[in-house]
This record gives sequence, structure tokens and C-alpha cells, in this order.
Amino acid sequence: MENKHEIYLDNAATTRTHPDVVSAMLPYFSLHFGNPSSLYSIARSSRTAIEEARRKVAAALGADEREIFFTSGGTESDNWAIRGIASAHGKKGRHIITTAIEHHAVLHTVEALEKEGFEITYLPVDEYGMVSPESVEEAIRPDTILISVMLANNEIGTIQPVQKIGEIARSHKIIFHSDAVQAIGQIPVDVRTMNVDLLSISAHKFGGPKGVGALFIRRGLRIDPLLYGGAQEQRRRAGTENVPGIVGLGAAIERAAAMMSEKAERMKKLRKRLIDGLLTIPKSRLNGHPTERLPNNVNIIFDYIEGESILLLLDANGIAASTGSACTSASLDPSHVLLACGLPHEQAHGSLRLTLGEETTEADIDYVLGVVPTVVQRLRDMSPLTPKELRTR
Amino acid sequence: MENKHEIYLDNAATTRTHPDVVSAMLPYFSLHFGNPSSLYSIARSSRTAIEEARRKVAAALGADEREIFFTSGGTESDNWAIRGIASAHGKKGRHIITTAIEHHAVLHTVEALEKEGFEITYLPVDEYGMVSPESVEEAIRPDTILISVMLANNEIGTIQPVQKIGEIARSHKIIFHSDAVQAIGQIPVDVRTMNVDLLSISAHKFGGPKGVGALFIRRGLRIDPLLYGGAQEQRRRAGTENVPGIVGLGAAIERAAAMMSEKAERMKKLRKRLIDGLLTIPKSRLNGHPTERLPNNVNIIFDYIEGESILLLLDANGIAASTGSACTSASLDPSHVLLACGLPHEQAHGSLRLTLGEETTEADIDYVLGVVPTVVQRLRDMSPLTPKELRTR
Amino acid sequence: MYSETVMDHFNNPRNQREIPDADGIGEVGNQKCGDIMRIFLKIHDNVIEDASFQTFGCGAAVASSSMATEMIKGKTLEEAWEISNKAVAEALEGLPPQKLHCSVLAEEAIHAAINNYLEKMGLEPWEEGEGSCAGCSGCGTD
Amino acid sequence: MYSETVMDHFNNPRNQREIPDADGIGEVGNQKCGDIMRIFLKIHDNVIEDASFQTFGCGAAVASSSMATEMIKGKTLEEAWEISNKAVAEALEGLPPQKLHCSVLAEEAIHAAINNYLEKMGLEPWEEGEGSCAGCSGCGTD
Ligand SMILES: Cc1ncc(COP(=O)(O)O)c(C=O)c1O
Ligand SMILES: Cc1ncc(COP(=O)(O)O)c(C=O)c1O
Repeated sequence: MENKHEIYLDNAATTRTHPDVVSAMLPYFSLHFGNPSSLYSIARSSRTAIEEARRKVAAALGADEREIFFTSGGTESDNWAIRGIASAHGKKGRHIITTAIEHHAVLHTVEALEKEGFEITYLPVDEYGMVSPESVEEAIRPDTILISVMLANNEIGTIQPVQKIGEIARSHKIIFHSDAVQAIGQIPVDVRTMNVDLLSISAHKFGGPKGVGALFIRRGLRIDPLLYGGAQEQRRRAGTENVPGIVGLGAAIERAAAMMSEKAERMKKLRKRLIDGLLTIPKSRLNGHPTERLPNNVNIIFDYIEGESILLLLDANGIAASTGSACTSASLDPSHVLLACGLPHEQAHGSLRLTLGEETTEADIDYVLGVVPTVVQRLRDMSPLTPKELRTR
Repeated sequence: MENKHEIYLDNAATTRTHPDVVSAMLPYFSLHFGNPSSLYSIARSSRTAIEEARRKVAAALGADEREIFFTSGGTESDNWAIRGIASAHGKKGRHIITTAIEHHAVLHTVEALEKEGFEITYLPVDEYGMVSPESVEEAIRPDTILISVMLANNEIGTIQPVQKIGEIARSHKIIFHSDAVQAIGQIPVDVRTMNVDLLSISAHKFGGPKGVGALFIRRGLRIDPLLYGGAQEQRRRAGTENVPGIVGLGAAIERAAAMMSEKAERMKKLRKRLIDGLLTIPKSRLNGHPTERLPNNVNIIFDYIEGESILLLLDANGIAASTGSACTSASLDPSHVLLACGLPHEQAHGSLRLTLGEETTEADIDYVLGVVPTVVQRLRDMSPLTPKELRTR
Repeated sequence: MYSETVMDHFNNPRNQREIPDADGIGEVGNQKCGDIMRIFLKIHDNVIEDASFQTFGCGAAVASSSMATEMIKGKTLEEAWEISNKAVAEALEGLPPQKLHCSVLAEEAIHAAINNYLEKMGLEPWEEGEGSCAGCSGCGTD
Repeated sequence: MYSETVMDHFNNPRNQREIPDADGIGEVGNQKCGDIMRIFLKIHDNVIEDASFQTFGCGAAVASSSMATEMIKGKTLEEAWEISNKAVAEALEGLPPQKLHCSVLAEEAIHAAINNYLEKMGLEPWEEGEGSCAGCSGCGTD
């Protein structure tokens, strides 16, 4: 393989942990390694480091520090939010509203609850992957205890009208959770204006380390733990704190918040260049919303060809990308998000997701725009579905 | 405070992440940062690193690599083992057997299940904190689905007859879980000779990083997930893998296993010196078993004085220790372990736990033996409980 | 995740073209699984003189098609019929478990093409083995 | 977790001794909570001339006892009675929320010692406020 280039365009799957973040974490492995729950002075640094990180996360989300609870990542935050509310409020009602395009960390959790007797409403989305606030309001029943709608979709980048949905939830006194894993560092997130009660984040999506995240829990909200044990995190989330990881989360979110608006502007420019260039390929279409989308997200369908093949050929050209989502290699499923947007199966298998990052340059985009058309043509020539007029042989 | 010394004797709470382990982890933050689920070549390093770590953990436990599942720590492993079995086998029966001296990650999890209609038998222990295999057998009922007995206790270090308990469990076809968090790197652990179906470990207890652990799940065992979402870990544990943490776990367990027998010999000598020295203090007693105990664990009661005060004075002398367990500062509870061993409340408040580590030297022990008697005397002079003859004023 | 041979056949597919005057054409697969395979055969005196393919699908599907067409060229129809999905997968130096169905597809496509030829000739089609899309399974996302 | 004043009173406790010929002795606390506090008073003409303590308990309990004895020395019984747990905690520059009950214990111990004196003198004990061990709570372990 000609690996002259190495262009990473899969920042929705994960990001490079920024070297400054790693530097911030380093002292907490071997130097300030005390268990934050311990009394003695050498544990004080771990304790204050955690509280400092909590302040940074709270500041970035417009929350109070006592509302921030550290977890092992976005998946745990989503699981905890949903299962914790179902368990604490299940006596009041057993109906949960969510959408067809949530991340599997939400969808598979509510499916598990379904087996335990909860009823789930999966709201549809329009062709742009957008949930309508009206559909939320219509779905509310007397026994609805939770609404969970993601802030921004990980595949197509569509940004949901979460503030309006939050207002509806509040006016009906229903608890509202939002998975903001993809939004942090990309668009402003403020838990008060969003009217959310619970909000999930994951550090490795914005320059922090893998294996650490947080759940915002509004002050006064009743929620059961997901992990039982020691008295950490106000007795709500047990387990020795991942001190270096938490420090990394704090450093990363502070950094991401500081550079957000500038970065977003840059991303939008690069995104436009990339989208415009790719759409010159015949029979290609943009997935997701044209404007209400994450500044770094590009998701395109090329008719007649399949996703994995595109990725393999891009990889051979030094471009790291994904189809819809960073599936495990085990995956043969079409994207549930694209299906929900109304795409037929073969197209739901064939999208190309390119998610830009702070390191992405204009030269990268131009290189990609040089490679993709060739790759698409090559696969179209190979495909039994391609019509004659699009073949070169 | 006269901090000439800094002697860390709380290795049961957490250990320093060994610098070699940190070095092994470092490339996986900013260099090989790919999402292991991704297809492209730059993610290959993350993928192979995880599988390499899995092999190391499997080798250290005598398990097959496909039986090792990475988690966010000992707490998650314990929660998953218990809740996952309760959920998958709850239709067959709703009785669980455990012991009175388990870690809270086990105890509070079964308590939560109790509220959901499970019945829990908490086996008693003898004065040394030892569970009898006979009591396990007697507690078994037709609806028993799980037995959970820790391999070694975190407060008093008592090592349980887990192999015999495993044989009993197997002969009754009941699933057997053991929390081995404190045992790794201290005593040999082999899942086959132990006859366990599930076994929990946590990296930061043996020179690895905080926030990562593993659960051994015997091949073919049916268990529900605790965290739902992506298809990671054979679809059993969702969430983007904590690649650096997992690499650290692998490096740490390999290291710990290699040096174990030599270290244990050294620990036992130091432990003997420490225990013999401390027991020359009048009205002091060793908690836990005299021989069946972790090589690095010393736990002593000094009558008439309270634990936190001891710790504060030791800390002022540069010695990091704990009472019974690394309580959060919020804790005023006596140790449930010492109560289970039959100690009265005031004594269960007053134990001193010193847990040695690979860095502990003979000089450290001698320094501690110089400090502790003074501290004890000072607090006894202060205490209304101290009899006249033990007072210096 | 793929062997070098798979990647070679994916990057340099053999026989990837249409045969306009094919004697037998077989198309199998299903868009739910994301794989469609079409095999073209040129047959003379019961021997496969030429074979080619078109495939919509993942790397393993492309490589399986490529390898399968290579394997059947010069074989009698009977010999070609006997080429199992296992043989294709082995010739590719293995496929990931969840991709084994791609080699099954290749076997099925060969069978379909041979039967298409037989039918055109007014002969009884041979009996098809079990086909499957059993590899289809869930997805982990980021 | 403790303020400097708490640590000072813990490390250098004031009045930590027995008064063998005390006029009033008050002991409060409970072993479940892990704190027992005993206060000794020497009283002359309604004024506390000397005060001392013995305490079994945590750092906050020791510091509260120490501070409380300092605060009541030279005070009339009425003034001493009015010293609230809040005043003790404030004088210590604050206590962690879960340790506030230690200052409550100190207040109770003063009351108990005063009432013990009053009873010895054949007088009515004064009315006790609400005591509590409400701070007792669970434990996080390693
Ligand atoms: C929208 C969304 N939610 C949740 C998650 C889960 O986060 P993690 O993999 O860090 O557990 C992800 C990414 O994986 C995501 O994109
Ligand atoms: C015996 C035992 N089990 C479980 C745990 C929980 O492990 P962690 O804090 O890493 O989640 C610990 C230590 O904290 C322990 O000592």
C-alpha cells in the first residue's frame, strides 16, 4: 500500500488524545497516585485534581460542579441515565420515548428495558434525520417517565431541536436525557438553556482519553446507581476514580471549549469544500441536514457501491474514514440511522462518513477529493448494480 | 508537619502505576489512537494491543483469551458478574449466596437485587474472617443461582478456601464468582484449579492504572451485559475500549505475575517484622488469619483508640495508612468486616491497616515501628476509655 | 482483519468484468446483507473456458468472487460445482468468521451460473445445497 | 479535608487531661458513631475556672473537644450553655459536613457537664436541646 499520506478523517469514532492532555494526565499515574478516598496528605493531590476537573466540566456545560459525575465513557453515561431513571421511577410509569437514530448505547439499553416490561416509543425522523418536537409532545403519555433524544447524531451529524424538546419535557414534568457525546467541542452545550436533566459526554471524542466520560445529573433529580460499591461520586457511582482519565477529561473539555468557535468556523469551511467537491460525483447525495449539522461531519451516499469496499480502498490511499459508524469488523448491518432517514437497504450499506478534526488541513481535503472519485468509479465498474452509462468498462 | 519521610503503606487502596507500565501505555494516547473497532490500518495497532493485553491477562489467570472481558475496574466487574447472572438466570432461581465480608461492590449490588426480589444469604465468618466451605454447602437451596466469595479480603487479608467452595458450587451446578481484586500479584490465581466461573480483577491494585479491570467469564456461561451499546468485547461489554488502560492492565499483570513469588517471600518477611513489632504494644491484636493471609497485609487493633486519629497522626509523621479500608472522608461507619469477625463497635472503628508494596523496605518498617507506639500512647492518653495503668498521664 | 491474499484479490481483482455473450449467468445475494454477486461463465464442451464476476459488497465478497472465478476456470462443470465455500475461503487463506458467508455466496453464484447454463440448454438444473446469509449480525458503533 | 485550625487543635490539643477533683463531668457519644467525649469542669462562683476533656474519636472530635474547652473557660455557666455547636465549628474554621456532628457532641458534652454539676449541687438540670448522631453514614472502601 502506498502510504505516503496518512489522513485521519474519522474524528467521530475517536480523536487523538492531545499531547497537552496527556501531559496533564501523566503526573497522576506514578507521582500523585493516591486513592482520592484516602485521608492522608499524599492522596490530597488526587482529590483536588478530580475536583478541579469537575469544575472544568461543569463550566463547559453551564452546570454546577455537584451535578457532574464521572463515568467510564459515553456508553456508561447513557446506560446509567436510562437504567437509573427506569429503576428509580419505574413505579410511576413504564413508558420511555426515544428516537430511531440514537446511538446503540441508548437503543440497546431501552431494548433491554423493553424485555423487562417497559414500553418504548421510537420517534421517526425526517429525511434529514431530524426529530420534530411535535412528535415528542404527541408521544407523551401519562405513564411516560423519560425522554431521551441525542443532541447530535454520530453518523450524519444532524443537530436535534433539543432546547424545544426540553421545554416540552419540562412542561409535562418528564425527565429529559440527551446524549451529547458528539456535540462537545463542536457546538455550544448548555444544560440550562437545553432544559436537560441528564446529559452524557465522552472524553475521547474531543481530544481526551478513552475510557472516561461524565453524566450531568440535574440537582435534586432522583436516579439509582448503575454501579454499586464504594461511596465515591456522592455515593452515586462506585469504583476507585480513574484519576488520570478524569484529569484528562477536564483538560480536554477546557481546551475544546476554548477553541470551539474558532475551530467550528474552520471546520465549516473545510466541510463545504469537501461536500461541494464530492457532490460533483454523479449519483451522490449528502446524508443528514444541510445546515443543522455538526461542523465536522460529512456523510455521502454513492449509489451502487458498498461501504466497506470504499473504506478499504481509501485506506490503501492513506485515508481513514468510516461508513456511517465505526462498526466492529463483525458488522454487516446497514446503518439504522440511514434506514430511519428513509434510505433503501443497499444505500444504507454504502455511505461514506468523513469527520474532520482540528488537524485537518485544506491540503488533506484536496487530496481526498482527488482520491474518492477514482475509488468510486473503480467500485462502480465492479458492481452489478451500476447502470451502463456510469461504467468506464 | 515533619514530612522527612514519605512511606506509603496503603497498597491495598491503590498502588503506584509502575513507570514501565506507563511507558507501555503512552503510545496509545496520541500515536496509536485509532478506535479498535475501525477498519483502516491506523486502527490496527489499537486492536492488536488489546488482544495482546488479553493474552497476558488470560495467561496470568490460567484462562483462555476469549474468556477475558475488559471493564472499567473491579467495581464494574463485580457488578456485572452479579447482576449479569441474576438477570440471565433469574427465571431459574432467585437465591444468591455471598459472605458478610465481601467488598461493597458485591454487598451493595446484592442488596440492590434484594429490593428486586432476590434472596441473599450472607455467610458468617469465624474470628479470623474465614468462611467455611461447609457453611456454603449448607446454604445451597434448589433456587440458588450464584455463589460469590472473595478470594482475599481487602481489609484483613484473609484468604478464603475458594478452591473447595468452587468444588461444592460445581458439584451442585451453581455458578461461582470470586472477587480476586486483592489477590492478583500476591498469591497464585488459577481459574481452573479454583473452579470459578467468574473472577474480578482491577489493574490499579497491582501496579496498573486506575479505571480498568477485567472479568473472567468461563466459556459457555450465559450472562447478560451490564453496559449495552456497541459490539465490543464479543458483544458483551459495550463502549469504546480504553486502549491505553487495557495495555496498562496487560503490562501490569505480566509484571506482577513474573515477580510474584519472589515479592511474596520478601513481603512475608517484612510483614512478620512489622506484626511482631506492633504486637509488643500492650492491648493490641492482629485481625485476620495468622497464616492464611495476603503476604502484604497487616491489620491491628489497638484498644481504646479510634482509627481516623491514628491515621492523622501517622500522616503527620509521613506514613500513609488506612483503617480497615480506604473510606471516603465521609465515612463514620465501623468496618463491616471487623464486625463480622466478632469485634465490638469501638474496636471496629479502631483498626490500623498497613499494606506493604514492592517499594517497601526494612528501613520503612523500622521507622513505622518507631512511630506507631508513640502515636498509640498519645491517643490512649487522650481517650476516656483507656484504663489507668495504660496511661502515662 | 483480512489476509494478504484477500487484500490482493480485493485490490487486484481477477476476472472482474462482464462477459457479454456469457453461456451462463448466476446472480445471488441480497441487499439486506449488503452483498450481490454476479458470475458469468463461458462454457465449451462441459468445460468452463472463461469466468468473470461483478460484485456489490465488502472486501471479502469481492475477493471471494475473484478467487472463485480463478478456481473454476478450466474445470468441468462437475468439478466447478464441487468447489465448496470452504475451498474458496481456504484459497483466500481464511476469512473472518463473520465474513464466511461471502464465500458461501461465491459457491452459490457458481451454482446459479451453472444451472442458468443448464436451463438454457434445456437440461435439468442440479440440486442446490443450503445457502445462507447467516453471517448477518449486529453492529458496534462509535 | 480539615482546616488548619482543626489540625492545630488535633495535633496540639488544649486542655486534654483529666481534672481529678472536677465539679462537673459530662460524657456523651456512642461507640457506634465512633466518638466518645468526656468534659471535666472546675466551677467557682458560677464561673468555669478550668475545663478539660478526654476524647475517643476522629480528628474533628478531638479538635471540637479542644476548642470547646477553650471557649468555655472563664465563662459563666449560662454563657457556656449558650455556646452552640455552630460556634464551635466556626471557631474551628469549619468542619466537613459529615463531621458537623462532632461539634454537636461538644455542645452536648458541655451541657452534660454543667447539668452534672447542677445535680451534684441539688439543683434542677437545665433543659437539654436536641442531640444527634445524624452524621453517621456509610463507607466507601478501596
Ligand atoms: C452519540 C454517541 N453516544 C455514545 C457513544 C458511546 O461512547 P463511548 O464509546 O465512549 O462509550 C458514542 C461513541 O462511541 C456516540 O457517538
Ligand atoms: C476486594 C475488592 N473488590 C473490589 C474493589 C473495587 O475495585 P475498583 O475500586 O477498582 O473498582 C476493591 C477495591 O477498591 C477491592 O479491594
